[in-house]
Amino acid sequence: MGKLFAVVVVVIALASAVPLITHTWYGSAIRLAPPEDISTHGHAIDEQLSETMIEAGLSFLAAQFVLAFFVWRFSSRPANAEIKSFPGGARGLVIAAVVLVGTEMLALGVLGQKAWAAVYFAPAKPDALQIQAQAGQFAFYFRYPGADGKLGDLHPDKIDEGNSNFFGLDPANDVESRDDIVTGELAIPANREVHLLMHAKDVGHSFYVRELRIQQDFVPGLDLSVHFTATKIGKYEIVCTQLCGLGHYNMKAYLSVLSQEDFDSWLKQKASEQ
Amino acid sequence: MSEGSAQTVQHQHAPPQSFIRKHVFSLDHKVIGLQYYGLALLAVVIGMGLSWLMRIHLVWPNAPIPGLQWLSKTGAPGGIMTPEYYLSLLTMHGTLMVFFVLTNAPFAAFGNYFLPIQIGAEDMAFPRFNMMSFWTTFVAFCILVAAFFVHDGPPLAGWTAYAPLSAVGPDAGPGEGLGQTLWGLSIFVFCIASLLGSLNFIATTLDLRTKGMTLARMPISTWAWFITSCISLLAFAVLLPASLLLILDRVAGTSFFIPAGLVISDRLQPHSGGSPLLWQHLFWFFGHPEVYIAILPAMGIVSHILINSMRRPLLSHKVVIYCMMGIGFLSYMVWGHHMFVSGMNPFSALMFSFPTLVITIPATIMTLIWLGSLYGSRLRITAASLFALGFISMFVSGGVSGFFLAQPSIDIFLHATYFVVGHFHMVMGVAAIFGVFAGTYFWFPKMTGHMMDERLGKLHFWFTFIGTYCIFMPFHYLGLAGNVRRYSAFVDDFLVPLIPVHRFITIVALLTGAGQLIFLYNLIHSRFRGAPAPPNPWECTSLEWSMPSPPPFDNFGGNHPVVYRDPYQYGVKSSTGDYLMQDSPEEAKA
Amino acid sequence: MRNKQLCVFLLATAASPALLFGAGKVTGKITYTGTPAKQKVIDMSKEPSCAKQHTTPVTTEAVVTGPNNSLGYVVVYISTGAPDESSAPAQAVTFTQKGCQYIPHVLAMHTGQEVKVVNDDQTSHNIHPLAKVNREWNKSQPPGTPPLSEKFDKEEFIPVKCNVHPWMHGYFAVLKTSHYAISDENGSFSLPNLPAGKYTLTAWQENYGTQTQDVTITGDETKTVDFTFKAKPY
Amino acid sequence: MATTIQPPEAEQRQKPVDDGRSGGGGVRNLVPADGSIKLLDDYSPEPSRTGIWVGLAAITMSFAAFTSALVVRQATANDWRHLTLPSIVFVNTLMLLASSGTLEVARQSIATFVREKTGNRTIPLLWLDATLLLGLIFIAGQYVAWQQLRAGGLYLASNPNSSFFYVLTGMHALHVLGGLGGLTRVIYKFRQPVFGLRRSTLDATSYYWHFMGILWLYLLLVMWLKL
Repeated sequence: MGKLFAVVVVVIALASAVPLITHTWYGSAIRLAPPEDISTHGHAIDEQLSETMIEAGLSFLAAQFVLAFFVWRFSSRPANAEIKSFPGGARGLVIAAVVLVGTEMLALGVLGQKAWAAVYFAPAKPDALQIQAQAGQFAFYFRYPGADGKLGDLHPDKIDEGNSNFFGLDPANDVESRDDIVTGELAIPANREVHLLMHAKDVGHSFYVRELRIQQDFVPGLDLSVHFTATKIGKYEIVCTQLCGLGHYNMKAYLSVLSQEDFDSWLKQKASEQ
Repeated sequence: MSEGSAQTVQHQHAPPQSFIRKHVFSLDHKVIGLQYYGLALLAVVIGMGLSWLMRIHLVWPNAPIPGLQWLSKTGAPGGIMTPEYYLSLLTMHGTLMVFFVLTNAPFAAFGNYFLPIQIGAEDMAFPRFNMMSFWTTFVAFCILVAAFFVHDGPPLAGWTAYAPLSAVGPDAGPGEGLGQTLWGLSIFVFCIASLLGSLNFIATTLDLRTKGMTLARMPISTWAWFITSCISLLAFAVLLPASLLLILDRVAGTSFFIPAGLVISDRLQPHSGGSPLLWQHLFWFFGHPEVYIAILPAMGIVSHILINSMRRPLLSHKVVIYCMMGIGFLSYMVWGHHMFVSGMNPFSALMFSFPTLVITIPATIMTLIWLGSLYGSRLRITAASLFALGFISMFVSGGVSGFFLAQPSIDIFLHATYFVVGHFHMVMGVAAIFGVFAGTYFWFPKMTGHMMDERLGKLHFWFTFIGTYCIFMPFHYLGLAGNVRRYSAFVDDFLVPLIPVHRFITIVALLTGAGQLIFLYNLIHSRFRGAPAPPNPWECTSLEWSMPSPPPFDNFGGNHPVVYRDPYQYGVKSSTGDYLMQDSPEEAKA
Repeated sequence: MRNKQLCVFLLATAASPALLFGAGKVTGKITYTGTPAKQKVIDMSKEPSCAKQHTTPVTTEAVVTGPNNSLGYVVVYISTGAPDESSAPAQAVTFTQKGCQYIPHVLAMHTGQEVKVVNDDQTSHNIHPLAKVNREWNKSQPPGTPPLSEKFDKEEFIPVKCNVHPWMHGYFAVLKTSHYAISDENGSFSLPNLPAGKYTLTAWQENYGTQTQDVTITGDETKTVDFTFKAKPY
Repeated sequence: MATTIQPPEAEQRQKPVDDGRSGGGGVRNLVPADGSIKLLDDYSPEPSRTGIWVGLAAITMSFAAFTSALVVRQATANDWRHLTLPSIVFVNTLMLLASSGTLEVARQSIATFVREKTGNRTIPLLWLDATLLLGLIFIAGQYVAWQQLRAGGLYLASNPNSSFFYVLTGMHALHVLGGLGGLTRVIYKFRQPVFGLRRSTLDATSYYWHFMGILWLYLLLVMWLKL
C-alpha cells in the first residue's frame, strides 16, 4: 500500500506539472497561461511569474518525490528493522530551509519590488491621456474630456440612467461637462500613456485587463488611479473582479487599442453622438 | 453556626443521569466534542451539496436542475439557477465551510475531546462555558441556515462580505436584505462562541495539566490546539466588533463602512464618510489568522498520527512547536496581502509581502521535519497514516502556490482568479479536512469503542486524494489563464474556451463527493457494527490511550495519571513492545 | 371618502353595461415647445448578443419626438370622473425584453392586472421596478426561464430598470382605470367608449411630468383635447 | 501493560510540588474536609485565576479593534462633527472608580472575617452591596447620558462621532453588566450558610471589576480626544 501511495504521488506530481510546462490542457488547444502581454510594464511581471514558477515548481516536485521515495522505502518494514535518523538531524533541515527559502525569498522579493514599482511607484507622466472610468452595477462607463480638455464635476444626485446620464453630469449649470464624451467602451491610442481616474458609483468593483497585466479595485469614496501604456493594437476585455452583486459575472467592457488617427476619428464619432 | 459542617470531597460534576444532561446540554467535554463533530459533519454535507450545485450550474448554466425550484422558487425559476442564487450558494458554501467546518472540526471537535485527556485532566477548565460555546455555535449555525429562507434571498456578498455591498441593504439587489443581516448576526454570535471556547482551551492547558505533564511533555496535537486557541482568541476578538459595526450599518443607518454619494439602483444612499477599506482591514486581520486556525490543528493531529505510525518521534519536537508558534505570531502581520489591489499604499504592500514570504520558512521547516522523520522509520500504512501523508502532499502543493500570491506584482495578475481559489482550497480546505479524516480514523476507536473498517477507509482515501488533486490543481491553471472567480457563468469571449476544463472539474467533483458516501457509511456502520476496540489499538504513547475505549465519564476515574516522560517514546524496548506510555513508570531497556 | 367611493362603485356596477359601452370619444395630439434634450446613442458593446440585434444605433427613449413637435410615449388617462370598474381586465399585458430594450418603453396597466415579463434575449436580465407606493421587487430572469407574472395593486408610475444593463429603462403606468391611451410617434391618442359625463384628463411624460384638462362628454360625440409640454434642452 | 499502572495512593491527594512545571490535573473545587472557614485553595492552580486574564486580554483586543476602527474612520472622514461629552459621564466615572474602592475594602473585610473566623458577615456584605449599588448607579448614569444626547438630537446614526459614542459606551455598559452579574454571584456565595466562596472567584470578579474601571478611563480619554 505504501508503494502504491508513492507511485500515485509521483504520477500526480508529474501530471500536475504538464500543463504548467506545455501551457495547454493536456494536448488540447486550450491555452492555460497568461495571454500575450500588450503593456510596457507587463514583461517585468511575466518574468517574475516565470521565475517564481521555476522555483516553486522545483520545490513542489522535489518535496513530492522525496515524500514518495521515503514512503516507498520505509513503509511496511519488518517490526525489528532498526530506526535510523536522518543525517544531520533537525538542525541540518532547519538550516537548509532557512537558507533555501531565505535566498528564494530575497531573489523573488527584490525582483518583485522592481515589477511592482514599475506599476505603482512611478507617477503618471503629465502628458498622459486622462480618462475617467466609472464602475457601477453592472457596467463600466468612460469619460473623455471634450474640446475644453476639462472634465465636468460629478453630482451623484444628478445620475439619471434613463437619460444616459451615468456620471451625474449637470450640463444645465456646468459648462465644462457639456462637451464631455461618455462611452461604454474604452478606446485608447497605442504607445501613449493613459492615466485612468477610477470612480466607483455604488459598490466595490475592479478593473482587470489580462493583456495589460493591470488589476485595480474601484473603492467607493476613494478615487484611485492607474496608468499604463498599451503597445499592441487590438480589442481586449475589461472585466470586473470584485464581487459586486448579481450581474458581476457579466460586468465587462471592451478596451480597443487604436492607432492615433483611428482614435481621433473614433473620438469625433463619439462626440457627435453625445 | 454550622459552617462547613458535613462537607465531603466532591467532584465538580457528577455523572448526569437524565438524557438531556447526558447527551444534549452535557457538561462533559467528550460529549461536547462529539456534538461539535456532528455539527461540522452536518455543515460539511450542506456545504458540499452547495458546491455541487454551483459546479453543475457553472458548466451547464441554462440546464434546469430538477428539484432546485423547490429549494427556492425565485432563486431557481424552473430549476434554472439565477446569478444571484449562485452567488448566495457561493456565500453560504464559504461561510459554512470556513466557520462551521474548518474552525469547528479540527479545533473545537477534536480539541474538546482530546486536549483535556492528553494533559490528564478530567474535564475542561470551565465546563459550563464549554457547553455554552457549543450551543452558541449551534445558534449561529441556525441563524445562518435561516438566511436561506428569507424573502429577498440568502446573502450574496461572499464569505468576506466586502462593504459597501454587504452594508447598504436591499437597494444593492437580491440577497442584500434580511439575509445579509442574518449573516452578520450569525458571525457575531459565532465570534462569542469561539471566544468562550478559546478561553477555555487556554485555561485548561495552562492549569489542568496532571502531575509531571510539563508544557514540554504535551503531545504536539495539544500544542497545536493550545496555539490555535491563542490565535483565535485574538482573531475573533477583532471580528466581533467588525461584525457589530456591519450590522449597525445595515439596521441602524450608521456609516462606518459606507461612504457618501453612492447611487445604487438610481437612489442616492443616505450615508456619509464611511470607509470600505476599514472593513477589509478589520476582516482580514481576523481572516488571515483564521486560515491558521484551520490548518494548525490539522498539523498537530497529523504530526501526532504520523509519529505513531512511523514508530519514532519527530526529528525535533521543540522545533515543530516553535514553528507553529512562529506561524501563529506571523499570521497577524500579513493580512494586508489580501488587499494588494485595494488601493493600499504601495509601500505598505511591500511591508505586507515580506512577512508573508517569511511565514513560508516555518512552514517549510515543518515539512522538511516531517519528511526527514520519515527517513529510517518503520512506517505503518493505515487509513489514518495515509491521510496524514496525504496532508503533507496537499500542504506542499497548496503551499508553493502561496509563493505567487505573496508577491504584489504577480498578485496584480492572479488576484481574484481561480488560482487563489485553488490555493486556499488546497492548503486550508483540503489539507485541513485531510487532518480531520486522519484524526477520525485514528481516534474513532477511542471515541466510540468500535474499530473503523480499514479497507473502506483506504478506499475512501484513494477516492479523496486523487479526486481533490484532479479538482483543485486545474484551478491553478485556470487562474494562470486569467479565469476570474465568483462568476456565476462564463460568458466572456475570453472565458468560454476554458469551459471544457471546468466541465472536467465538475465531473470529478461529483465523483469525489459521491466517494465521501463511503466515509459516511463507514462512520455509521462501524459505530454500531464495528469490532470492539481495545484501549490502545495503535500502540500509542499519549494519555488518551491509557484508558478504556470509550473513556469513562471523568476520564481517569478520579485518579490522575502521573506523567514520567516526553510524549513520544517509540522505537524503544519495553515490556509492551517498541513504545512506552507517558504514564508508565517503567524505564526503557537499552 | 371611502363610503363615497363605495357608493359610486355600487352605482357603477349596477349600471356598468351602459357605462362601459358609452359612445363618447376623446382624441388629441401631444406636442412640445422649446428644444427637447438630444436623445443619446446607447452603447451596447458590453452585451454583444444584444448589440448585434440592432443594425441602426439605438437611442434613449426618455423623450420620443415625431414630425412637427409631436411627443410619443405620453400616457393620457382619465384621472377623475372615470366610471369605476368592478375588476381588472382578465387578459395580461406583456412587457418584453428584446435586444436589451424594453418593449414597450412605457407599459400602461390596470391596478391588479397581471403583467407578464418575457425575456427574449440570450442573456440574463433582472427586472427591478423601483416602486415607492407598491411593493418593490428585483428578480433575475435567465434566458430560457418562464415569463415572470406580477401584479401591482396601487396607482403609480413605476420606473423599471435592469441593473445588468444600466441603459435599460422603462415605465409601468399602473392606473385605476382602463380608459387610458399612450401617444404614438405622431403624438396622437384616442380614448374611445366614454359614456357621457364630466372628466379630468391627465397626460404624463416621464421627464416633463403631468398636465390635466377637464372635458365634458354629452352623448356620442368626439372631443379633441391637445396637450403641450415645455421641453428643456438639459 | 504500562497502561494500567496507577500512581500510589499518596500521590493523588498531596499538593504537587510547585515546580511551576505542572498543574494538578484538575482535582479542584474541593470543599475542605475539615469544614473550616477559609477562602478555599485547591490542589491545582484555580483555572479562573488564569481564565480571567485570558478573558481580559480578549476584551482588550476587541476594544483595541474599536479604537483602530475609530482612528481609521476619522482619518477618512469628511463628516467628523465634534461631540461634547454629556457632563454626567464624569459623575459616572467617579461612581465607577468609587465602586472599585469599595470592592477593595470588601475584599479586606472578607479577609479579616475569614482570619478571625467570626460569624459576622454584615460588614463585608455592606461593602459588597455598596459596590453593586455604585455599579448600578453607573449604568443608570450612562443611560441618562444617552438620554441627554438624544435630547440634543444626536442619535446613533446622526454622525460618526455619535455612532462611536453609543457603540463604545454601549459595549462597555454590557461588560459592566456582566461584572454586576459576577458581583451578585460573589454576594450569593458569601451568604451561603455553607461557606462556598472561593478566593479565585472573589479575585477574578474584582480583577474584572477593576479592569472595567480602567477600560472606562481609557474609553473616556479616547472619546474626549477624538470625538
